[in-house]
Amino acid sequence: MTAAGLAAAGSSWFTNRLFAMAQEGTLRVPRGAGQQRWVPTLCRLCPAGCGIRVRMVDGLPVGLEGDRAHPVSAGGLCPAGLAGLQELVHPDRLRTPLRREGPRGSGRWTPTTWEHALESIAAPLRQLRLDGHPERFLVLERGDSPLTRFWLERVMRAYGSPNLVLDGGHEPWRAAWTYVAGAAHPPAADLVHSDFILSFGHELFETDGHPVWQSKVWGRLRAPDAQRPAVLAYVGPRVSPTAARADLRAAIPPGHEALMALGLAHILITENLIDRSFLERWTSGYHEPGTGAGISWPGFEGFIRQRYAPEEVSRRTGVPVSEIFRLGRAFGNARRPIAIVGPSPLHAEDGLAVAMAVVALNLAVGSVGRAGGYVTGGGAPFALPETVVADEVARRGLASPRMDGAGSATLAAVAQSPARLIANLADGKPYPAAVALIHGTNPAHEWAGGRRLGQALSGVGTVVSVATILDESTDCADLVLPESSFLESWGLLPSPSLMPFDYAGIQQPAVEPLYQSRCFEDAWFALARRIGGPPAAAVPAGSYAEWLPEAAQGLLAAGRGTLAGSEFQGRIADFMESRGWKVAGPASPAAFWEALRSSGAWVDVPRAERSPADLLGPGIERYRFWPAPLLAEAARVAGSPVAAEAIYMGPKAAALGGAERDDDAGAFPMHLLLFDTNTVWGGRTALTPLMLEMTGHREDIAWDSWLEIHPDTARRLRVENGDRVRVESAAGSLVTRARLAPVVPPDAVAMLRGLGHRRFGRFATGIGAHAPSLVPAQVDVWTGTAITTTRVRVTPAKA
Amino acid sequence: MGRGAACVSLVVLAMAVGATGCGRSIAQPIAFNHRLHTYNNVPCLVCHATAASGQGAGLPDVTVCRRCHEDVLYESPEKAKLRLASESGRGLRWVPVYALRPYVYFSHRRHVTLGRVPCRSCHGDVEDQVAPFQAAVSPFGGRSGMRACISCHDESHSPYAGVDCVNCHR
Amino acid sequence: MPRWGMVIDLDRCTACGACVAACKVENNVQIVSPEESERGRRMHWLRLLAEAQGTYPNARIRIAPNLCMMCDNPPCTKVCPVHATYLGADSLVGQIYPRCIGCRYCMAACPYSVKVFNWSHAEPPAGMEAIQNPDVSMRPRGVVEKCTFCHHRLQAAKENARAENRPVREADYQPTCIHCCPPDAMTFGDLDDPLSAVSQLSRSARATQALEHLGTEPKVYFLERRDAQV
Amino acid sequence: MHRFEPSSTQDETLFRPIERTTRKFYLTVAVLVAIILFAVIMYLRQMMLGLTVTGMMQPVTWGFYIVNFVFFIGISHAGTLISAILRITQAEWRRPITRMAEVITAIVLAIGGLHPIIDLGRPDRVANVFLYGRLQSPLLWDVTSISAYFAASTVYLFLPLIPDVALLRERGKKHRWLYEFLSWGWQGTPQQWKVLHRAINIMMIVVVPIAVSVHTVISYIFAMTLQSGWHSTIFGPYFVVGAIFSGIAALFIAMIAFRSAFRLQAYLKLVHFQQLAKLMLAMAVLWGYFTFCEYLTGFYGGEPAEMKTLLYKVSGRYAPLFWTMIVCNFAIPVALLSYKKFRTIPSILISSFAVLIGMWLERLIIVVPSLENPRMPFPTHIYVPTLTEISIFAGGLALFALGFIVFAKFFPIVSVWEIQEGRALGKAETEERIESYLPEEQPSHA
Repeated sequence: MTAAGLAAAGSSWFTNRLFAMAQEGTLRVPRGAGQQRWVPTLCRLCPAGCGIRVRMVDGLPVGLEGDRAHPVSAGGLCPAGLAGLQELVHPDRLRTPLRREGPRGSGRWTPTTWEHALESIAAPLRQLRLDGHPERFLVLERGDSPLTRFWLERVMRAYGSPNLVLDGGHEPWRAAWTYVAGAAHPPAADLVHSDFILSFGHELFETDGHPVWQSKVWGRLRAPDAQRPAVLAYVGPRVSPTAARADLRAAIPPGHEALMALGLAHILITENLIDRSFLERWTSGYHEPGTGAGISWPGFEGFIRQRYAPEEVSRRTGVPVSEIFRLGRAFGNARRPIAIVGPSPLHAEDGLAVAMAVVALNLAVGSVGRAGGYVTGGGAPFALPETVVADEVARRGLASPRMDGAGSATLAAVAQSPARLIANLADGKPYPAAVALIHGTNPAHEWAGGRRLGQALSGVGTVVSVATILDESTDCADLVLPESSFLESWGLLPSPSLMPFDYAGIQQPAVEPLYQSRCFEDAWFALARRIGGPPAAAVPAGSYAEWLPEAAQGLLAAGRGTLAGSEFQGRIADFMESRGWKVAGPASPAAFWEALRSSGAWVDVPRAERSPADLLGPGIERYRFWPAPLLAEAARVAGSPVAAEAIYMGPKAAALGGAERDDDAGAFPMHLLLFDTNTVWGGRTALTPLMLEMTGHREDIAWDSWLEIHPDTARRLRVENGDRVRVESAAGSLVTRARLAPVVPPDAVAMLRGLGHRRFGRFATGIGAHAPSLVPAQVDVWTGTAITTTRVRVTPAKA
Repeated sequence: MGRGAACVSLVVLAMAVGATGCGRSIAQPIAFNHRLHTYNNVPCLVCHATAASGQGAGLPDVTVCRRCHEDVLYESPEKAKLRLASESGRGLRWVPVYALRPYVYFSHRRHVTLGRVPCRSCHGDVEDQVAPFQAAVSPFGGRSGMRACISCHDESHSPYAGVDCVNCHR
Repeated sequence: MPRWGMVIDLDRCTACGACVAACKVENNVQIVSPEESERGRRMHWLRLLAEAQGTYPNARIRIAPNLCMMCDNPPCTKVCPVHATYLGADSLVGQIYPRCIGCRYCMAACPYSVKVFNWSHAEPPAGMEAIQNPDVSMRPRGVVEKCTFCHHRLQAAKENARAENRPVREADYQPTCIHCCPPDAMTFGDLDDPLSAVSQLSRSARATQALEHLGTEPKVYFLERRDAQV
Repeated sequence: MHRFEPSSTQDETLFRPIERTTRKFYLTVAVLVAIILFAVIMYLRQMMLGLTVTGMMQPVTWGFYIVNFVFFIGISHAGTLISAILRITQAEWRRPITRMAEVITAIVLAIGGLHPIIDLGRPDRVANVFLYGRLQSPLLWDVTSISAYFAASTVYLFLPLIPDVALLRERGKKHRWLYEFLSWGWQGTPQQWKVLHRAINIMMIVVVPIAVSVHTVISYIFAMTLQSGWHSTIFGPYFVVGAIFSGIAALFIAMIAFRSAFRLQAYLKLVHFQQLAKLMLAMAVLWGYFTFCEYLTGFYGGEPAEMKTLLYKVSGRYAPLFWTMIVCNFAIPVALLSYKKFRTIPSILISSFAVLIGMWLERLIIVVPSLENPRMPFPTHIYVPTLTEISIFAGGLALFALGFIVFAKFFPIVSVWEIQEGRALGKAETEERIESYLPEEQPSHA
């Protein structure tokens, strides 16, 4: 009988295991009555801030979709946004503040309390002010949210440090417009009214600008019932998803964007497709030569006619003359053409020259200050407290130069230059930092040469990182403060300045914070209060959430715009306003706030006529083809008067008189192009299983990075699709998967940026290869921007 | 021979038990008496509040009980438990007894409100029950789930009560 | 009874992959381990299929979403031995997971390769059980699954429509891929309603069906790209 | 017909292996059992972990299991069909062969029938096939015809066994109770002989259409889909021919094996082999013809998807396997068996092995490449079987061998009474028959 017992036990165990199949696939989450509600809020994974609705069932967030009522994203959402919930519940999110154990970078932490953590930051900061060195407080911030930036600037001003360094800007573009038009901000591209979009490496549909809005616009421009569907042309070396979608394409070698832009300008001029009246009335330096700052320049037209004949451009880019003509004519003949430029050319060598050339191209067709051209960027009229007056200590601190060298003697027009930060920190120039706070960005992973962040910060007394999850940069910190997920936080997001109209979206928590995390603003307020003195006085008494309604009153006070509703309501409102009526909105502040919360956004579409004057800075009447300040800068940087042409050709090319660049094709024969996908976003969103699985969903590559190689090149290298290849550059080397595809020129390879995390949660760590470590830390002399291009050698990796 | 048979039967029995994890008994927080409530004309929807509007019928929170039981005269051990539950703030942790397969889409609203199906026809004589359930039960008094659904759907002449699989399988 | 169908405008589609992500999230589609996905066990109810023609610099890449075509004459339902996949009353092809025996005949028979099989144990990633969609069951190991046009949404729509006793309207019911599409490249609705957007688009000159020569009568149409008028 | 008494004292060689057990026997059995146990363990593992332990993936959702299913069922045609044909045509040389042929069928059919279940993702739900089966599905046709074939062929194996069992009972050396039971009270009365012969005659007619149907519907599993390389009209006969082809090869190997193991040279003479070899040669040519038709039509039509798969087979990744198949299935048998003087036992053995390999490859080349070339631009992966699949295949083969050996341990592998009947009556009968073919002798006019 015992035998029988054993048999029984064994078999029942087996049957249990076997029938476990039938038990599988059941959720072990208790489900209630299935009561559901929707919370309208914003996705904050990228600066765009699309409107989303979180679906709450029985108090659990179980779904997330685009918010149809949002004035910009209108229901659209990118893959990363759709994975938002997975970020919320990521198992490795920080639960409490952490204090470092052992040496920096050891990755050993002990939990601590907020009070203790904040105090251990505030103490040295108080001391700094007592010592009269407030400028030694450095804050490195991505600065996605203008209101967050406002509070950072305000407190920093009160505290007395100029060192609020913002990451993730496109300095050359901003600088170019500052020089040409004297404007503080770059204008917005009014794509929706354009009928010909010429993109210089601008990944409209991936990660550049506001991809979802751009896709929405594209959808409208190519509506099935559109009489003349707008045309998209793409200039760039790689057949990116945007390029694959483009109707016209000019495949140029890397770094020849400026050349191609000016080559197209040549077609416009010779074919007389320029906007003559605009050039006459609104620009200077087109026909007539001139001098300024001791430098003389030719007329723009003469300059182009002389140097950028199609044959010449064709010879250097390899694009057939006929193609150049086709593209130039199509661009010039369009009713409202616009040329836009993306980050990748701007962050290459001579990024400023590219920006200048593209601006000039737009000026040539007069697509400035008019519908379908460049127009004033959007924002939102929030009610903000008046600026604080800096006390004596603060004033002295603010007077000192910035650590990244921006706005200093050189680079007068440059506002931010994070690329210089690491180098400057390392050799304590212009002065050492004492306290550093990093938030919203992961330089140790994302920047070229970022892996040297650790030793650069070694001299800094206290390093604080505010993050949702431990990453490479938190490894360099002494303290880590847990930031709430965007689905747990409050916020107000104005229209990013790249949008051609004003709107504001409201971000409200879908769930209470799951852990002891706080939204960054609250952490910042708490820190300011702990420091005491002027910083404490600069922040509101309550929490960030309590302050937001005040800010929102500005929208009501502005007396314009409407609350986002259904598209139908929107139309009614537009119609009535166009007839001088005002749709009665909520009158009382409280009511307005409630209405804003339920509708999710406020929007104001301008109806006033655009004018080129809109974009001109104070005291400037004309767009300058040859901005004297820039020429002066160029001269100062070069240390000797340079040829004016340099601002369109780049200093090096200008010095060579427009000849080929002498690329050292010896040791490293291949150009390396880095690209992003809307699933990885440079590494920021590559922490959820869904995004990692979708890394290369079009290429059938998951959980891995890849290197795109032209099939012919691959054949020469004896590399099969999917093989591991070793990529070596002057800066470093890595091994990744080869993808054979006819999407890159034979002498270039393209690699996905963003993977290869050394620490980023259990899913992402160790997945893929780290592309930025191939790129040496180089800085553009004119704009202080990081240069992310380099040359590499590719060889099959023997596994 | 006989022993062999015994062994076999034992094994089979063990397999059966192992396969169907039946026989686990359930302890409810309170010895709830359905009949008492229904006889005092407390309609089902008072406690199972979402039966008319939601997917699940919902189980009453202690606050629901207190609505009436604050001023009920007589004392009882169960009422003491109730008070304890509300005071400790733990509330009542009812154990659901009607376990639907996770791949079944069942909406009470559909049946109760739209289909006007009386609770009885699925839940049987729950309202006459004096003691809480001791074990998990399936609706229709234990008849195998789908066949019971189908038979009812077949009988009903409502155009909505189709037998298209995906109406209930999800 | 409406005949639900879809039109995908490849002229608008930017291949951003939002539909792919939305589908996986909405339908609790299993995210398999890196090793499994290396072995080709990745599970998508909707995925983008890319076809590259020509060579650099003139390579043309046609990227189109691939999902269950909801054929009116489905090759998969014919071969199912146990009535686990069938053409339902809503003229949608249903898949009944508790019935499926996992013979994968329907997968072999589907010319669009849209059916996916649960090769291994289905578990949400660590800590992500709570955010699974309660309206869609988790499929157990060993069964075939596929796009359902978010049928659970149709169920909800029907319920609400009946509560207001009116027929289901197009606006009530939309699969999630349609909803989240940034360029509005996907249109959904009743193909039998001559006035509906889908039926009109499906009759447009650019409209094609995948493998239409097979006579499977898909209810998903594609509008091919327009050439630039320059 | 006049009386005939099979005697239990003649033909000792046929009874010896049953009554005397050698060491070799136990050794072989042990090895085979080990292989089978390993396969069983691997299958239990698969049950617990799911089909992830196989090499199958999207879109190659069928692999070794289905290939072997088709292969084994194919072999099963050896038997019953062949012996039935030989009986019907009253080929006298059939007598020592039929038994083996029928055994093969019964065993391999059982093994083949298991494979679809092994292939299931949810073996625990196999009952659904019977509870909710859809007769519209080719899989159900298979279930039906295979079970019918299994029933028929077991009966057809058992009927001619009865008199031999009776002989064993008379010898009464071993397992008396077993033979008592199985001989069903056979006394060899004329009445019983009459019934037996009638039963056999009925069965041999019945079995043929069933056998043909089995492989036809198996081919329909593929032919009924729209997949390139599968959607073909001649698949039915093509599969049947292939099945008989591989069946004969298997039969040859069995014959040769037992001939040497049981020293049956006296019973299985070269002539038997040569007769059967002619049949195999015919099948080789027929198979070649069908293959030619199949691929030529596909190639000539040039439908893109069809073409993709076809080129993938003949010149792509599967080219080596494809051409090996052609050599094994056509070149080798035709070359070796065409000339009488080449039709020796070694060459027959070689070509039989070649054919078995070739036919297995054919099944593989039919199933996998079509799935690796879906019609949509679907990212394809290469199917590589895992240890689980391979070991289960090995287990299947081992089970086949084991079944055969065990059978031979209990029953004469050559039908004793039929041999003796041949001796006693065959000659006379045949003379009679031949007489009946010829014209009456005319009295000559002197």
